[in-house]
Amino acid sequence: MTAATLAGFIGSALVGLGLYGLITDPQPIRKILGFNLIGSGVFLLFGIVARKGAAAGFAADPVPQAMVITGIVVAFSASALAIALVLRLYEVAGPVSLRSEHTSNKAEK
Amino acid sequence: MNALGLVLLIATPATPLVMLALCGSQARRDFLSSCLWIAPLPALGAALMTIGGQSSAFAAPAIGYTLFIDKVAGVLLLVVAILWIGAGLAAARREARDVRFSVCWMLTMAGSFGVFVAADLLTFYLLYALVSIPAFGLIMRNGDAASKRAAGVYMAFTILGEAFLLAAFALLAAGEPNGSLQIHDVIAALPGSPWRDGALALIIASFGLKIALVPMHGWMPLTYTAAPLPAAAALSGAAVKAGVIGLIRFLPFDTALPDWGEALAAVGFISAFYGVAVGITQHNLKTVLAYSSISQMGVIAAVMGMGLASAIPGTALDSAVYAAHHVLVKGALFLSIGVAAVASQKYRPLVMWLSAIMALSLAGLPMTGGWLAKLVVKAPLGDGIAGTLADLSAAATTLLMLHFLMLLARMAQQSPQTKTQVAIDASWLALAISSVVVPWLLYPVVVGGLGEALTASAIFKSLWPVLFGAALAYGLRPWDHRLLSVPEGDIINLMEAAFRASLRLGETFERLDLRLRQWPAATISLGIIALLLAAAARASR
Amino acid sequence: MNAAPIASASTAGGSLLWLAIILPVVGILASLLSGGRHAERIALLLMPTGFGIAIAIAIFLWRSGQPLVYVIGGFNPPLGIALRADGFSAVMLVTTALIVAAAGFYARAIFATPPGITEARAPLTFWILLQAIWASLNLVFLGGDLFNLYVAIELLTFAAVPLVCLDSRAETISAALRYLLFALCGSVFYLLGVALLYGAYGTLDIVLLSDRVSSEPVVWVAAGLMTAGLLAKTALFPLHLWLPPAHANAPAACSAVLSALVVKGSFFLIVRLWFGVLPNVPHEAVSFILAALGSAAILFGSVLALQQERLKLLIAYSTVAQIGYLFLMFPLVQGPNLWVAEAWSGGIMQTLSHAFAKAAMFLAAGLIAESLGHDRIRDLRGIGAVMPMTLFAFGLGGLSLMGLPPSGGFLAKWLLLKASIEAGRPIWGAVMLSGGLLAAGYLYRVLAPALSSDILHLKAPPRRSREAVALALALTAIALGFAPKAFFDFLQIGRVAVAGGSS
Amino acid sequence: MSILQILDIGLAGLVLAVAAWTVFARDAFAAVVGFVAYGLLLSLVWVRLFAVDVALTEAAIGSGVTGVLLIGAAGRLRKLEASGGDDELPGASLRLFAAALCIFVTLVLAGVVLSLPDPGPTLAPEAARHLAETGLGNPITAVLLSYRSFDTMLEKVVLVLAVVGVWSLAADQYWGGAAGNPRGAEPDGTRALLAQVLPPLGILIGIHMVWVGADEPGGAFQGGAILAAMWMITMMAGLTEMPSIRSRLLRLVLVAGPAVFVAVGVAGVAFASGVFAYPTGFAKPLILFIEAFMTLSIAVTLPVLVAGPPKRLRQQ
Repeated sequence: MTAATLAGFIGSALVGLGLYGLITDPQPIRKILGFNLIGSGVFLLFGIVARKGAAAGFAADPVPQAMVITGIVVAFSASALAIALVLRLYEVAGPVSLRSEHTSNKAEK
Repeated sequence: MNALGLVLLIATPATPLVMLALCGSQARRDFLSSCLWIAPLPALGAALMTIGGQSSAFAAPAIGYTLFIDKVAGVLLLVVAILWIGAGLAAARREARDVRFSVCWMLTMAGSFGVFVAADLLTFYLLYALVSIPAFGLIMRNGDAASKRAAGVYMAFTILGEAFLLAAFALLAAGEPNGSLQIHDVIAALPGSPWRDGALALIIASFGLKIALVPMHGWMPLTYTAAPLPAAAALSGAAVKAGVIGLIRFLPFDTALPDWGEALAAVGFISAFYGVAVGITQHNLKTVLAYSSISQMGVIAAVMGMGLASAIPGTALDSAVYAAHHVLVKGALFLSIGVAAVASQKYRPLVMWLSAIMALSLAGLPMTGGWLAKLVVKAPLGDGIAGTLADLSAAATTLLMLHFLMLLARMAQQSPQTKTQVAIDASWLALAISSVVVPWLLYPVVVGGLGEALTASAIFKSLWPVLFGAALAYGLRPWDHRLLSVPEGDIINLMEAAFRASLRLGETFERLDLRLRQWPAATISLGIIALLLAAAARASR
Repeated sequence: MNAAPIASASTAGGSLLWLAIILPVVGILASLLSGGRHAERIALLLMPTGFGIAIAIAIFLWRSGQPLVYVIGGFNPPLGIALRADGFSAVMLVTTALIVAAAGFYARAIFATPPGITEARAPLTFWILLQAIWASLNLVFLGGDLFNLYVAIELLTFAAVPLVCLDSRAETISAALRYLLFALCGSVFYLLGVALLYGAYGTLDIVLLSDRVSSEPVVWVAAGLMTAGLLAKTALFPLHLWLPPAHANAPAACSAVLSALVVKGSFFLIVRLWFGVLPNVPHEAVSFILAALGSAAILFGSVLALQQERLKLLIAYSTVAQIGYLFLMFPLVQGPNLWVAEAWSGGIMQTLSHAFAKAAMFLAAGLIAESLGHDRIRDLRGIGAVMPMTLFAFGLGGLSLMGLPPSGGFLAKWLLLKASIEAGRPIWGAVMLSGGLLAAGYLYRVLAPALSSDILHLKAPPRRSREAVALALALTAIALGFAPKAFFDFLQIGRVAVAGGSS
Repeated sequence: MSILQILDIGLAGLVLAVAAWTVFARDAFAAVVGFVAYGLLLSLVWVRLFAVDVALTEAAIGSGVTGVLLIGAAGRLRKLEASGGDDELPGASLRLFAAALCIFVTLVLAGVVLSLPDPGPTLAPEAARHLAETGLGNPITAVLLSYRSFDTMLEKVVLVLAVVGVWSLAADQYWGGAAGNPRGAEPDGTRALLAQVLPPLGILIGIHMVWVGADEPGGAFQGGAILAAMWMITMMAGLTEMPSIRSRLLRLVLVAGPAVFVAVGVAGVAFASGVFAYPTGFAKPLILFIEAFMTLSIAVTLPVLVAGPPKRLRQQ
């Protein structure tokens, strides 16, 4: 089993794990963790794609690697925005989870 | 085709719209009320030219809107335009103070003229929507609970009819191999179309709804009862004819379709008798006239059905002439109610006599316009069972009209003595007189000489249904107050109840929605949809 | 199969494509840097320019009849990135420019920096993010590379989310958070598919991919993931959890842009995916699922719109329903059949007319809410008499939603209905018709009382210019109903013939 | 089975175990700590994939800066959580169903990933062929700043939007203020010492990373992240503080990266073959020029995002 194949397994498993966390974890911050786990799993898949594309003297295809770097920065920005929202929500409304619908359909201004 | 004809053709539906646009600003509100009776003039002109032998067509290929006018449309357009002028004069004084009313009036009028001259499916659909939907504002005019209810019911039926019609048109268009949307082309292709039956069913359903064939008739009594008199006159006389021209245009009369034709005729006759049966239990004059409209429209449907069943030539024109008679008479009769209510002692006999002539004209009393109309549809109806049923329906109509006249007389006697309102008087008088005269002017031009119809035996033949109906009315007099009291709109009450019950479904949906919008449910759905789509991509090979 | 020649070199007018993206990007940076009132000025200054660029792109496209292409940096795909514009992109560019400008003009009254303050939070955020939505949508419509498009949808999400909670109420922040998290789920699914496609074919360029892909497991999985991810961002039923609270509670100008445009961005990419990247992969069953979900959306969204007691929630649920219509085009746009062009035009027409109509309705609802201090439907009796222009705009928008003529909504429905019959799948046509009936129902709930003669008192009358903006958008939705044949020819430019059933 | 393979499998097991910890841990704070460890382990996996640039980025941003962000948030949330909340897990059957779904997704993905061709299609030869034009030695930097520079520029705009989005969550009265603790609020000996020793070193490393990034692993992202970390350390120690969000300088630095990028890109129309193209022979210096500004922007953007919206009015 090559490192790339193994990374493929890890990547797939991370997506599954992250998805589970995203679905079941009631706290928003844990959902953000779940999202990051899925994200890193996806990046790993890019990684093995890059590794399988080793050619022309490069140990890995540089294009997917560059995409991962871009992706990591985007994922960080997303986490930062999400965290800021969570913290602001706690400030304004106290502890809340996304599980319960925060506003009912009939809520009036 | 000449330039004048073309201009008049375009102006027919466009004038009300252009005038409305010109009246956009508040300052010209007064002008708007006079527009109500000025706007129909181009339509009148176009109709007269067409009846005089001139037919016109217009196409704006860039946006795909096309118009044309032929004799069939001309006949109807002529009387419809006269009615809009008369009703417009009647409305101009009182109702037109309300801007919303005037706007709706003008829009309905534009649509009412437009459906007669639309040449392609999309133009027809647009103008049909125009004659149907803004009428909501006319019915709502009084603003009380009854008119709100009536307007709501009307809207529900109208929108349903629009949906049926859109489906029908899509089927028609799909059945035309060359992609033409001209009514002429799609109807020529209809008998051979794979979607023929679906298209015919939907055409009959949507236009049948408009002319209130049983069991889609419930909205009509509600609507006419709730609307102000001029509006009721315009709607019952003119707007309803959108359904008639629809059936005329979209039924393929050149091909014999016995099944469809006989089915339509059956529904027509059922409506004709049902309208009378329920009508004689009513005590509101407007409601009685509404049920009479259901009955009359049923007769027209029967005529078209018989024509369709055996591809009788001339059915379209015959039905148009029959319908044309109903336009003016029904419109004028609605206005009679208002006139009789305020007529002074001096005028009351005039009002009653004219109303009686018009009412019995509907029943086909010899030498009236209705008699001519019934002569015209003799050909499609034939002498068989349909002919007999038609005669019986004339008798039934006599019964209903006598009921109406009795109620009218009673109301006129009971009403307090006030001065007459001149505006109503004049427009009503003009309308009433034209309802008597116009058929006589129209008949020789459109149909031809009267010849054998004027023999004594022929006249007697048309007289017996009226006599029979009168005898029936006399016989039924003792039961006048013991007849079942049917609520106006009869089965509409059941429909409303069913509709309200169906609204409870919404709460179920709401609960389900709340569940689906829980976070875990939504994310699981996301995963499942992804897998499902992948599986579907696999299965699509 | 692939009728359109593969263009990988920049064409005449190609430079307009990058300009359409860079211009608002420059606006974003300049607005943040100069801050305060300058942000508003910069945004309002750039909007006409951007509109001009969009029109210029359309003109070039119309003249050449071929998609416009621009290769960035001179590196041809697959190594580099290309921008491409076809008929669909061009009309979306113009629509976006118009609606963004309308929302901006409308919002000047609310998001003006108050006098005496050099800079305020909500205005600065609004003006920057409005430009950001514009930039990212332009990129979505023009991007020719799937990873570049990933960046585009992320930009779009980042621009849209904070707009939801500009007023800092707990419910809007909660709505924004849901929106962000769910949209992020969607993007990560999309990115997963992108990784798989690159692994299988070594390129992410749409045109190159369309030549290389074949129907095999990796494509099925990638397509499933990407489509689902984009559906999450489009809020197609049952993935609509975030839409009603977000769209109903955001400031009206933001709701208008979100409902009219932002959800269309991801929808556009689903169309790109199936008709641009995967035209040679049969997808009847996929189309069936999409159309079935769309039908469920129409039914659910409409019935729930009927249940709402607040006007803006009603409009938001109506968006859920109207999104459903967009997906009815999928089963009809396959194979070399005659009706394909009709269904394609119908689908695009629905996208455009809903954008204009919905934007108009949200802006009108915003005016009503501002003038009354609430948007409870049962207390709107008589609003027609006091705010006739606003209600007229709302009603015209509703006319288009119901699919009544003359309106873009009618034309869209007509084309799709006809195509559904010709394709022998009248079921989708029936769904459309019943959706129209339900739409009439929920709009009647608003319009009938609004038109009643009750007396209503306004807290403050609306500003004429803002009413005019809503009306102009509504009139555009109506004007689409008069679209000439040439317009539909234009929509076909660059459409790729799609494999699939000939039934 | 070689030692390396055993190590690989061990590493894989560890990564998955720590990932599972972050999902299943009872306490959110513990989960977040687990996530930071997970990020570091993941960078080892990246090294094993011969993706050193990615490994550096993952360590610096994916684990490092994200870790600081999450730990800070989890800490604050823990303080607030005492007041209660409805954080109950969904029902067991739903969790079971979710687990089954996730396992299925994993299996499908694994199956598909294994079916990918090996050696797979690649753009490496293409990238190598054009490398000379750019004058760079590191192909990843070439992809990021030349072949697909458009993506990178837009991603910088994503960062700017994230800043705007985070700031937009400020309370209105603090607009114009600053985030974080004021200077000297928390005097702490060890931290202060660390904050004085580390930064000069870190700045050197950061700049070096950008400089060598042209030819070797490293680049603006990694260098910028290290510089950001240095600034954050000095802030935590109370030696420096967040400037006001209205500071012209702060904003200038925030937009400098993307602005210079756009400017050079658009200049390509006049001086090179097109937008985002570099004039022949000037590619490398221009790329380094852009990277310098990008590094600066990243070094400031990351701490600004970590610090969150302004929460106090800055004392002038």
